[in-house]
Amino acid sequence: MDFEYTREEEAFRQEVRDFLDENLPPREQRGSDFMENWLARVREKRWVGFSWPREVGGGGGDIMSQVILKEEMAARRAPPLGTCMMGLAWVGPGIIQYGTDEQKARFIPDILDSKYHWCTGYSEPNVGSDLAALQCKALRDGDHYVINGTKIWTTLAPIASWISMLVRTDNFGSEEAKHEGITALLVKLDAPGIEIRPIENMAGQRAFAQIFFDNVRVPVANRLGDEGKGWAVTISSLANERSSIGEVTAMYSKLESLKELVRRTTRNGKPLSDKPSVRRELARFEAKIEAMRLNGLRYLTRQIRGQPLSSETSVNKLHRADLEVEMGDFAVSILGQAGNQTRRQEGAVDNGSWAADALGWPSVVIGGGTPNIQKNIIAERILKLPKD
Amino acid sequence: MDFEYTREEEAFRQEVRDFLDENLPPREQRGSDFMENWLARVREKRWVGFSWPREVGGGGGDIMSQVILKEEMAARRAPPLGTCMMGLAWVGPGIIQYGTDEQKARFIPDILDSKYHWCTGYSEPNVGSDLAALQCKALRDGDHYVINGTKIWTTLAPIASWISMLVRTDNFGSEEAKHEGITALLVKLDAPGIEIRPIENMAGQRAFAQIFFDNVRVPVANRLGDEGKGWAVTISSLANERSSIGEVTAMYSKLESLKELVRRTTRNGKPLSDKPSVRRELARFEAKIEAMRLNGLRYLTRQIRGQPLSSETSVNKLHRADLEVEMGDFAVSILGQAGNQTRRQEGAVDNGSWAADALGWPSVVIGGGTPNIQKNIIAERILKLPKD
Amino acid sequence: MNFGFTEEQELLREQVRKFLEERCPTSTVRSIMNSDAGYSSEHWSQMAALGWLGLMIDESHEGVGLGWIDLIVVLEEMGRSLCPTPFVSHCLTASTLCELGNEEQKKTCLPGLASGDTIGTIAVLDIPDDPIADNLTLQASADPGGIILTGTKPFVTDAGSADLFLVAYRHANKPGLAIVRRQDDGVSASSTATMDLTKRTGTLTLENVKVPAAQLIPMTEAQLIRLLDKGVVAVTAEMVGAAEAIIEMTTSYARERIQFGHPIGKYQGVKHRLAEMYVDVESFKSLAYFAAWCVDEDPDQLPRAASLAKAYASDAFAQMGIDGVQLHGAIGFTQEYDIQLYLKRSKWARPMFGDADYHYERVAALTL
Amino acid sequence: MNFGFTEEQELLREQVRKFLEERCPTSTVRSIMNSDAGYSSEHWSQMAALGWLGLMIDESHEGVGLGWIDLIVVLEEMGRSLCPTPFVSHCLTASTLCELGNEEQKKTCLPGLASGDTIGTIAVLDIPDDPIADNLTLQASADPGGIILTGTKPFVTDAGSADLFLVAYRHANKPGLAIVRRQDDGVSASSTATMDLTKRTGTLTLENVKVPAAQLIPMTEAQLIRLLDKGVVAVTAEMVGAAEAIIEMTTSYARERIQFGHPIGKYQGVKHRLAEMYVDVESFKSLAYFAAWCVDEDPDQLPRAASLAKAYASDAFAQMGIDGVQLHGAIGFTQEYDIQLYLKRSKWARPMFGDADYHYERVAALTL
Repeated sequence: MDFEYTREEEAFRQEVRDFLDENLPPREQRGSDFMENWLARVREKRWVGFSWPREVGGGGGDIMSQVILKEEMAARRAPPLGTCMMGLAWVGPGIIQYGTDEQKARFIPDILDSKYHWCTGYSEPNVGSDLAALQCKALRDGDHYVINGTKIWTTLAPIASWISMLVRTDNFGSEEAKHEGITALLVKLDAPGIEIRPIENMAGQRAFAQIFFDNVRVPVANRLGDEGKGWAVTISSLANERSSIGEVTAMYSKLESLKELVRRTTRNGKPLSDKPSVRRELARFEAKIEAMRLNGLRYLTRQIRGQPLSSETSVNKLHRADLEVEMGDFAVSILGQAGNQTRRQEGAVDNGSWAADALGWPSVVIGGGTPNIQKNIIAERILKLPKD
Repeated sequence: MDFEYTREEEAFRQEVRDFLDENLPPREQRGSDFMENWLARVREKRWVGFSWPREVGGGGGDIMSQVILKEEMAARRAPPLGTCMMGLAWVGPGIIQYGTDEQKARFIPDILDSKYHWCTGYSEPNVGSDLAALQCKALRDGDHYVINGTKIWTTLAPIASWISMLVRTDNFGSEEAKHEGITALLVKLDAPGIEIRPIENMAGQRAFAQIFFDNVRVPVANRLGDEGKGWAVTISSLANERSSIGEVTAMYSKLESLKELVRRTTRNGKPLSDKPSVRRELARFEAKIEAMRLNGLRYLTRQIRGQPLSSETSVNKLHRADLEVEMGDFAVSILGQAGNQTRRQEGAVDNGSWAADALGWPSVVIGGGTPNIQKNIIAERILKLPKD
Repeated sequence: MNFGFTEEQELLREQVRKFLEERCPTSTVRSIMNSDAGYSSEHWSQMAALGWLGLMIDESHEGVGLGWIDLIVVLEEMGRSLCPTPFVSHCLTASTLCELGNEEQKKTCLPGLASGDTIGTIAVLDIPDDPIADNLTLQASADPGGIILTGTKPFVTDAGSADLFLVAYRHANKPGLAIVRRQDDGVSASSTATMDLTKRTGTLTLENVKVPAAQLIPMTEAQLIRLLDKGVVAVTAEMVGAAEAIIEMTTSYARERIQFGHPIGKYQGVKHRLAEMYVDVESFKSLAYFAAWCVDEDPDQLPRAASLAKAYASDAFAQMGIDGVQLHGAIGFTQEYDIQLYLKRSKWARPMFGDADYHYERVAALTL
Repeated sequence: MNFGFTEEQELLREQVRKFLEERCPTSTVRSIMNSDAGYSSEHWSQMAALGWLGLMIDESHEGVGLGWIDLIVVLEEMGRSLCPTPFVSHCLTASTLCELGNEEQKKTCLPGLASGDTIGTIAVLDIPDDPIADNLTLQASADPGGIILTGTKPFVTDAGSADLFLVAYRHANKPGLAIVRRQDDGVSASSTATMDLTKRTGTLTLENVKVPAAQLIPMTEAQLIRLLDKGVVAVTAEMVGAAEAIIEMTTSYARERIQFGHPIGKYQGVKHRLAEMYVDVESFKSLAYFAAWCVDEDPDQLPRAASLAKAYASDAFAQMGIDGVQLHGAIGFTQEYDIQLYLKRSKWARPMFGDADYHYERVAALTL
């Protein structure tokens, strides 16, 4: 057991730090061209798609260096390494693993260069946790598929140019063989027959959309992987999730802001930071976040050693979901009426940012597979308990 | 809405109080014949079997007077009104509702006179929450049933003379018709073929037993209700539970002892009663107990008005289960190592009584139908959610 | 002993529920909550016509002369429907005037409140949120024939719509209430929505406001606390109704939403949480009813009873708000679905007139 | 960065597990825990022979010279099996002597500890239970060539079986440790079982015990706290193993126990609780491993790391003890079934070297 880093790893960490010293000025000093330059510089370093193979344009980096890169970026609250978020997180890895050479050549460079946005289409109105029950269908017509149906909860859809989506090309209406007959397609969002309808969430943001497909024609060349084998593509992209290092740093930084808040806030004349229940709750958050950090490192060690993981990542997902809800609610629970006021409302604390946090958790908590599903995964796959 | 009592009710309350003043000396002044006299006096008053019809020897009392009687008895920590606990709580009401005139004449007076103990035989080794899956069988042989099988978790079995038990007389091995074919029998425990093996619980007490039946012959005259209709007998005896008034008084008295404990106990030089988390937890117990009291009164009002209850009693059962576990654990959780020491162990607090409490909850919590079962009952019967 | 409602009270409940179902369905709630006024003057007149605005006011002052148990029947239904209205503020004002005002003050103020021509609210604490006497700090200065008030009261509910304010102050070491009207010189008040858009709050600013002695209501500290405890009871009664709505909406969703081939209400992960919610609502409902009964019938027991109810409700309802949304999955947190409105109500209600921490501590102080 | 065990450590774990499975199955645990001695001297010699008793002792003093990460591998397995043994007390004694003793003291004491001829324990706090310096109050009086100790140390683990006690005292405003032997004049100690019959505790009574200077170990307050933090880590490591045993036993019961036609493990009410237990144990295991690593490799981080681990474990393991029994239904709370032994262990472990309240508060003091 060893929490030290090798000399090479430390050197890489220093390289990242030096880079950030040079290229990441304080927020108020950033000019209008900052973001463009930033993206160009990190692209030059091959830090975009850091773990992707060098032959497709990635960095070919190993897991440990990736952890270091994420840690340092998160610690300095650096902007993302590319703006094509879904492309970098989900679509790119899928194309690299299952795509044809043409698809790789066509899509990967654009993702790395932040050319345009991608979104992903899994959920449907009657299909939530039970992803394989999807009904959006695509029928073959010569060298095209014709899509009819709808996708919902599609993040970024209002600004994306492409969608990587799952459709049903076979086994319509079969409950038993529902995992078969699913196909993954890459679809340009300006195709005729597509309508995108934004969905407003309870915090008033429009980050999601429902997309309607009415006889949308997609070339067979845009199929990702084999026909009917789209479930494997999805599974592999879900399994693509690595340890939650960046997340942990973000949670620590959220915890720091809570600590800062309770230090400067008084109630009945005393700082909230002196209140025993406040102190205990913050310490409990710290224990959970530190557990996430260490769980992540323990599982990472297993991966580096080539020992297969089962579904251990669900452990940190459950912590994350709890913490999102609890930390999101914590500030407003101790700030009284003022804490509940949102932006531009009378008496709001910190311009309503805590109140906004208290309404922001569901996209994380529900989006990543509900806690109940995560518990089923642990119970069934790790503890070998019977299925529901 | 009115929490006052009628003049008649207040007069009855006064009658009980006067009786207690006269007949319930302080514990240290009670002589060896106290209990015998006590039982005789309350029997004279017809307070044993208070709500049972007068023609079988009961008191014919109404619900409200029964509540008052229970409240006053519990408030003064009076001894029970009869020592035949299971007879008064379960067996007697069953015999009154389903028994023949001969059975009533034979058993009810003895129950009221605390002549001997009864126990009840429902659970079996492979039959816990799913009571109707019982397998202990009784085959008809002329004017006898012949019982083979076993009953477990039978409270008081080691000292009881009779058992009221469920056996299967039909539908052996049928999952679907399992509620049919169950028969209730009244069995004398000295019958040949009966073996009683006490079970020690984790607190070291032997209040339970497993009973083995090997070709035990029981006269058909001892059957309670019709053959194959024993499930109805059970259901009605379970439904016979009234509001939890006596229980609530007992919980309040337990809460009082906890308050007294934290007032006289210091930790790092300060009374535990000054510690905010201790104060909050005790107040939370108080809220739950008071909620139980008021829920009980609300449901009681409905009963008095003749409005049918669904399974609302499960609400208080769940509170009770939580409180038993939480209050049982609370003292030892704040007393440190000393609190964990049981009787005759080094440094025990209050001769280990808190430690004993911390091990005593399961019989209440599990015995009354596990919390998971109670939640199913509420979800399915009241909220009309689908069955598992 | 009788812990149930009378036939009249059940009829009142039916009347209120019917009114709100017909006149204030969620579509109406949404359009009112997004309006500037934050309440519907049409509803207000209708409520006046039905006698609800004068519910607490005795008949000699043109009211209906009912009590707190009747009031909470109305409040429970209001909570269920989320109807945006200054009703709670108004009733607290009326109830306080009835109890503490002199005959002249009653004659002047109550008929207007009963008819709804005047909307009333209370402005008590200068330091939010704990409902303790120390948090009333506004010092009045002496003036010939009365007092002068200068200061700001934060978080005055419905400050924007109210015409009449009962403003708490201290003078000569004693607390009192001043009857102040919106049009009085030096008075200004406006309110914004809260996170829960169906509820409004604002600041009441008083600049050299002269209040003649005839408009002053002397008050003991105990009466001040009693006034705040009435607020506790009113808010908790609304929480009961809103919490029941969460169970109803989520239960019906759980019966219909199919996942993995079954309604999600079949899975214990969902059904047990709903059962726990039921246990909690049944319980803080009983506590709230009893506290309401204490207001009129057993004032000595009110502090403990009110605190037990609000403490239990604050924690339980806040968790229900969150879980109600979560059990709905993604649809639950869309603006167009109603369950999230109840989440916001649960956040709003939690600190009102004291949160669970405050009220549990108060119970401990009273009983430990 | 490498957060895993070495091959040697995995082999050690296998060796310990195999030993305990073979030599200390539950039937043996039960017979030892009901014996007067409370441990098996046969086990003790075997453990000595396997080198476990000298694990922390360097080779120059006839030990094996391993570190805390190796130790917690053994402790985790001990926790899993509930093996009744003074092993933890013994290791804390050895580790402290190695770190703080002078060469002469090491020469005198360590070989006996490594061979198991001497059983060691520590007697630190005079006021249980919070592991803070203020709770060491025993004042030594001066004596030519040493000190005199008079007093009683409560809750000294394994006081009945120990031969050598490291007794904490204060003298001239400074804390120190005295090496005291059972046979020394004025020393008496005995122990009884605790609620967890596999663990023993007792009072060490010192009456005019003369301790020569050569037997005294000077200590700073920081070293005192570090000694207690080692206790925290050791107890938490045992909790990890015991908690995993609860999951294993309950999971296997849930797979086999049929109710309503299905294994109870099919119902989310059961399976989700088990999944939550898994999440908790994975988490306090990671925290405990890291704290153990800090003992040897990053002492500055030890206080926070140890407190996070013990705080998380105390709450989570206590709840698991209760739920493990509850999920077993009636059979779970019979004396003959093993799950209740783990409930008792969870009660025992909770306050040892500080409970969750203490450790969370300490984290707050360190980080807020």
